[in-house]
Amino acid sequence: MIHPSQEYALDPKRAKQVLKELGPETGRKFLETMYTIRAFEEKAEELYGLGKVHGTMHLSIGQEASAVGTSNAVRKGYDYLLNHHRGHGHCIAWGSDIDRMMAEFMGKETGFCRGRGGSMHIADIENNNLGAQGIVAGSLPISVGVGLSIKLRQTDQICLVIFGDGGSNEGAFHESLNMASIWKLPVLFLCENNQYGMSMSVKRSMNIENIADRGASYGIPSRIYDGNDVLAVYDAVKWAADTIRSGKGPVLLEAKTYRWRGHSKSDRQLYRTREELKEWQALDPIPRFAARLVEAGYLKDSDVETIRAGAYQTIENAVAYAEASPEPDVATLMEGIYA
Amino acid sequence: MIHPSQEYALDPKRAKQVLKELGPETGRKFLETMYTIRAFEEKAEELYGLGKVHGTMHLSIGQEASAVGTSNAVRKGYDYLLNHHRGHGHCIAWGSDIDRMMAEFMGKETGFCRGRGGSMHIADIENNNLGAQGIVAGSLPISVGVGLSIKLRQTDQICLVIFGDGGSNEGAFHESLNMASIWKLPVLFLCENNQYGMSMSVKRSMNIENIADRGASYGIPSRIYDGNDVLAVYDAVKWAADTIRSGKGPVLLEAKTYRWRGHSKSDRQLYRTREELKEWQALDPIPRFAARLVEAGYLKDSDVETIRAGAYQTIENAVAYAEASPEPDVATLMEGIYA
Amino acid sequence: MLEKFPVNPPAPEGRVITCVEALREGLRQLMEQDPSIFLIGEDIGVYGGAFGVTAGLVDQFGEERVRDTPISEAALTGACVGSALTGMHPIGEMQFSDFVVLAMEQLVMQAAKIRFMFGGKASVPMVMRLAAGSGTGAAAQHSENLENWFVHVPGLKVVMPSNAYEAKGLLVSAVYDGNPVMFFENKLMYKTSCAVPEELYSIPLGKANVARAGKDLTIVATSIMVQRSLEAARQLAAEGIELEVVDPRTLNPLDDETLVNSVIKTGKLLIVHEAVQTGGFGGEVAARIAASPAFGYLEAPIRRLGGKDMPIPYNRNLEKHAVPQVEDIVEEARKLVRGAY
Amino acid sequence: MLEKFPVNPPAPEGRVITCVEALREGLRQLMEQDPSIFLIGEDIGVYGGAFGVTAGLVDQFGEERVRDTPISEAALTGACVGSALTGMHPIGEMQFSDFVVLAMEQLVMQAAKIRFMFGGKASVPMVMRLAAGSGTGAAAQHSENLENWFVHVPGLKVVMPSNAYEAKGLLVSAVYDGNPVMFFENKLMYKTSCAVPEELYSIPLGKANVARAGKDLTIVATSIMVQRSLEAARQLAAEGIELEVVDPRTLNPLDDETLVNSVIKTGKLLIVHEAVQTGGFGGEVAARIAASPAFGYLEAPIRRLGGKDMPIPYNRNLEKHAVPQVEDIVEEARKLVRGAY
Ligand SMILES: Cc1ncc(C[n+]2csc(CCOP(=O)(O)OP(=O)(O)O)c2C)c(N)n1
Ligand SMILES: Cc1ncc(C[n+]2csc(CCOP(=O)(O)OP(=O)(O)O)c2C)c(N)n1
Ligand SMILES: [Mg+2]
Ligand SMILES: [Mg+2]
Repeated sequence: MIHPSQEYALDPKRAKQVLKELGPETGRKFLETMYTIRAFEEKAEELYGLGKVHGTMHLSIGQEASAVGTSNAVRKGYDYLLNHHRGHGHCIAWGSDIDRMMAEFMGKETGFCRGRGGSMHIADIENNNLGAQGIVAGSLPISVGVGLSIKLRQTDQICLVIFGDGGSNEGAFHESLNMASIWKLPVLFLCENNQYGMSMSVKRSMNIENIADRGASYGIPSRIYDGNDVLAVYDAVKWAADTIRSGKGPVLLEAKTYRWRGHSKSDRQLYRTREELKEWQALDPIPRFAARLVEAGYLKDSDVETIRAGAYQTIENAVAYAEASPEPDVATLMEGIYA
Repeated sequence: MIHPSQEYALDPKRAKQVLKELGPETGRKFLETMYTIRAFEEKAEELYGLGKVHGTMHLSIGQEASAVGTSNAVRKGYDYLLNHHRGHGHCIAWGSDIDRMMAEFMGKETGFCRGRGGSMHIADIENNNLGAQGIVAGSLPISVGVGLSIKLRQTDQICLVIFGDGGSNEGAFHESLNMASIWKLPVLFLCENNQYGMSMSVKRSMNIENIADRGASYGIPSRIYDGNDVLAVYDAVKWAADTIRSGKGPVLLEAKTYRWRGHSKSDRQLYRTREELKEWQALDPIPRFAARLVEAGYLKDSDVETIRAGAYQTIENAVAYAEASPEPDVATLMEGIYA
Repeated sequence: MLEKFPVNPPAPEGRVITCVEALREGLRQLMEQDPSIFLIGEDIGVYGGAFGVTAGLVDQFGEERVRDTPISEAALTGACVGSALTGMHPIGEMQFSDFVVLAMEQLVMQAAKIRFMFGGKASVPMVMRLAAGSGTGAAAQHSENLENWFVHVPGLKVVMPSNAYEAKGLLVSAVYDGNPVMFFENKLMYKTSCAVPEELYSIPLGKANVARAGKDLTIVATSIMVQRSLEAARQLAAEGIELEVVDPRTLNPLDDETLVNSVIKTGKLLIVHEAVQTGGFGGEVAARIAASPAFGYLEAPIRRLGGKDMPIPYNRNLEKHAVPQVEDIVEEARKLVRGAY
Repeated sequence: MLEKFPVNPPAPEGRVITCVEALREGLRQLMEQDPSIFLIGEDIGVYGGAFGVTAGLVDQFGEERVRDTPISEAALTGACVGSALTGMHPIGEMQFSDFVVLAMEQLVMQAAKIRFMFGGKASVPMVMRLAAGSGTGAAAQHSENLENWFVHVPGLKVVMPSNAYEAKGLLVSAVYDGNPVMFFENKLMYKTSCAVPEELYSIPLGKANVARAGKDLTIVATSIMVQRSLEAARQLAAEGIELEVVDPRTLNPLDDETLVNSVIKTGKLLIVHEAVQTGGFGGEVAARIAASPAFGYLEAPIRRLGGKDMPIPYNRNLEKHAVPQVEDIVEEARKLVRGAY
């Protein structure tokens, strides 16, 4: 079997071209953001282990390329983002303030949601980051509304909506793609196929190989790509965004990727093998991209280390900010329910 | 444009063969049942106009071939039927007692549901007719359960579930076909595409031409056929039932057909043209099949008239039975809620 | 925005229209003055809606603003949530309120919670209109009264107009409330008429209406049951019994004060609604009164007259017996006033 | 079938297990003795369920009878409805009760109504287990208590066990009740322990349990709030206040008699549940008592202590304040007994 990441690999020539278009500054920024996501997730895990945060959390370690390549191929802050439960990475890639993310994660008043939302619900409304989601596929119907609003307001925005392979089995997927298609709404349906919905593999949860192939049921064009290669991600999302902006209606994308950690902290991961995990870890998007940047002469090895260290420092700073932030006052308990 | 009924017409040779396999007795029975359905629906309309029944009703005039060809290609009474709101025809074709159907329609105690269900909920549980449905696509998830029960009980039954083109846009369609497929359940998903979901044409409600093509999203084999030709229906459903019984999992069928009446009585039918209706009326399944029977030498013209008249008499008898039946006693109002 | 419209204006004597007409007029006028308002639902365009509320509006506003959807209740509700979240004022239609079972996720997990989950920084100013109730022979899956489910969901508001005048004024308030509002319209009420002002006006949410003053018994009734209770009151007046009929209009937020004051005055309370009694809104009213200062004034047990605890049957006669009719209200009110309990 | 099992047997002193263990044991034993019973839900197989209830069962019974589903709550519920309708006894799991918003159509329009709509001729003997409640930091979309929605749906039964002993016995009754049963399991209760008989036994549906006898005040509490109320009772006993704690066990059908008799005895009633107060089950209890013979014995207003009218916040401290804690019950009970209202 060809590994999915290889099967849908970006053509090397095209990869070079994309990298060239991005240029050294943006390339460097991509790498930095991927490291920042990795650092955020690792810190999240640590804080959870220390009992400093509670609840649940869904780490995107291994999927950083998807977040970074995606957000940067649309107009962050102008376009809309509807995020899902495994959403820290997309939030960071969107450029939402990391201090306030960390504060939210730690349930602080200075967090994006004043500590009311937590890991699963981080939103940055001012920047059109319309929030993460605790309901699998819950943002798909909303994306129809956002797309419709764009159409009625006649702007050239698009709505990017993220969901998982598991989410593609919810009825909401079907209704939303159909509705977006008949009205030619500017919605980019982005499926991060990380091979599992909690414990259920894609192989067990559906009888076809690719989620992207479901686009055909709605007359929606689709594309599959190596979700562990930030250039492939960027290239596909750029194509999708351009297609959408040209008025052709929605696009369905499928990133083939993998999550390294358990679904959430309670996961004993009995449903997959160590070998499988290792295979995918060998495709770690961060060193892959770092190597490319070095190869292209955009960075030296030492730059990579500087960038990495900087990212981890950013997260330390965010933790310091969050730790120093006040808890919400119980007197404000019932604020923010109604307008 | 080729008319759908032509585009998916049964190959003439095959038609002859199917007719031969059926033989004169069964052929005659098919025609009789189609007339009975037509007569039932016309009477239903009349009774409604007279105020003898209330509520709503959904007439299947024009779609009789689909009901008759379908039920007779499975093992009625042994297999299961999950019916939908436009379900009188299927109920009759299944062989459920017409007197008790009519009594139900008129809200009488002798009706299948003791007058509690009415037109939209006629069921004949003893004969595995698990009832019609007021919720569009509401029986699709149930069909997964029936299929699963068959599988767990290890019988060779199948579950036939009927729904409309409109129903195929509900999320339940997606979830149910996917689930039935991954577990290879013996479910025959039968879509009667009569071109409209209430006022919305298939052309407006989806961006692809055939509902059957949606089977590909689930790895489910599908077939499209002329739903106004009882032989085409029978042939397709037989194929589907055989496929399912051979253990290959579910099949999706799409009957191209048309409803002659409005969606329900409140419908002013502003969404379609007289011409379109006339085109389809020219494809009336009943005379088409009668002509075939005559051509095959199975019947004489006069036989056709006798059969027709007999069918209308059956319905008169059913009305007489229903009229003579008692109303439910108010003292029994709250019976039958809990086991 | 609401400041623009007169509040509770008097209804002109002569201008009697049906509830369907009042709602249609309200929708039309709202859309004429605000391009951010649009309608979305199944068969609301050329079909005019299953109950005719939107008839003709597509001719005036076009298919973009009077938008037919496929049969996809979750996505059509999502279309409201997402557009409301990004600057529009959608008004959705649930063709029969029963079908809201397919839209619960979007209403309860999204519309209701988005503002709170996101720290009070987002709004979802949408209205969902739902055609509710029995009496049309449509049986168990087309006759539900599910308002109390939504009363139980913080973040949503729940409105139930009781006649044409109320319907138009409450609709205007709902659209500009800034929150997701569930707007339950009774199907039998649609054809009832009363005097309705021609211009746009508002009836504030969260304010109950004393539809009839009386001294012997407070009836708290919702939707079509307000009309039935008023009829019962007319009949009982002939016996010298004076009922006070209070229409909460908004079930959540509920105007406790008006209800409590009425019970303090009359000393007796009967709650009437069409929804199944058990687990229904009547329980909320009873509980609030039983915990309030009115408790000490109660001269009799609090009684509820709700729908029977059963699905709605098809048969016409059974169907009538499944929900409160005028004669049931008369009987129950008479008993309560005469001290039978 | 239920005749086979002892009813309310005494719990052996030494055999203390958690609620998760009791449920798992009950499921295992039920499946061992009846091949028509099977389990279905998301991640209930090798994962063992989000809260570990089904851990290990797939090893014993295989993937056919401990069936993982894709993330498709409507279809998984339909899988229960359809199989129950045709001879099986499915036990579904809603991983978090919140997700039931996606299964309302199958539960409310199908499972609950099929028997009635079809003239009493069909049965849907299914159980849906739902993991409910807050306190785990999972925020607004993973902490709901929606039981009163289902109390409001004739045709469904609603069960809420309050500890491990109750959970096992009620589960057995639910499986063989012959009707669709909503079985709400509190997530914080999962880890609590008590003595549980090893063999299968049943606790009848529709019978309340006086969990503690007392004379000063009746507390009607559900689920985890029974445990909290008992703790409150222990604390108040030190002040000479004797609370009676009544656990309805089954919310619908409700054992009015036990509740009414308790209130007649104590003259005071406090209702405690975790669900949002407005529109919640407490209203039903209050209304039934206020309409019952106990009304005349009430010495104080009926009080409810429900969850605050808000979505559940993420922050640990805010979360705690959103629902009743032991100290809230103590304070409210004390006030009621001391005549503060
Ligand atoms: C409606 C709903 N069902 C189930 C869950 C529980 N749950 C949370 S995430 C998850 C798996 C989602 O899988 P996928 O969509 O592939 O996203 P991934 O976690 O792999 O990123 C499940 C089952 C949920 N949150 N919402
Ligand atoms: C969930 C749901 N939504 C809407 C309706 C109202 N309704 C009843 S039948 C119907 C059209 C169904 O169209 P289709 O599935 O094509 O069946 P047809 O009526 O054409 O036979 C609609 C919208 C309903 N009964 N249930
Ligand atoms: Mg996944
Ligand atoms: Mg149709």
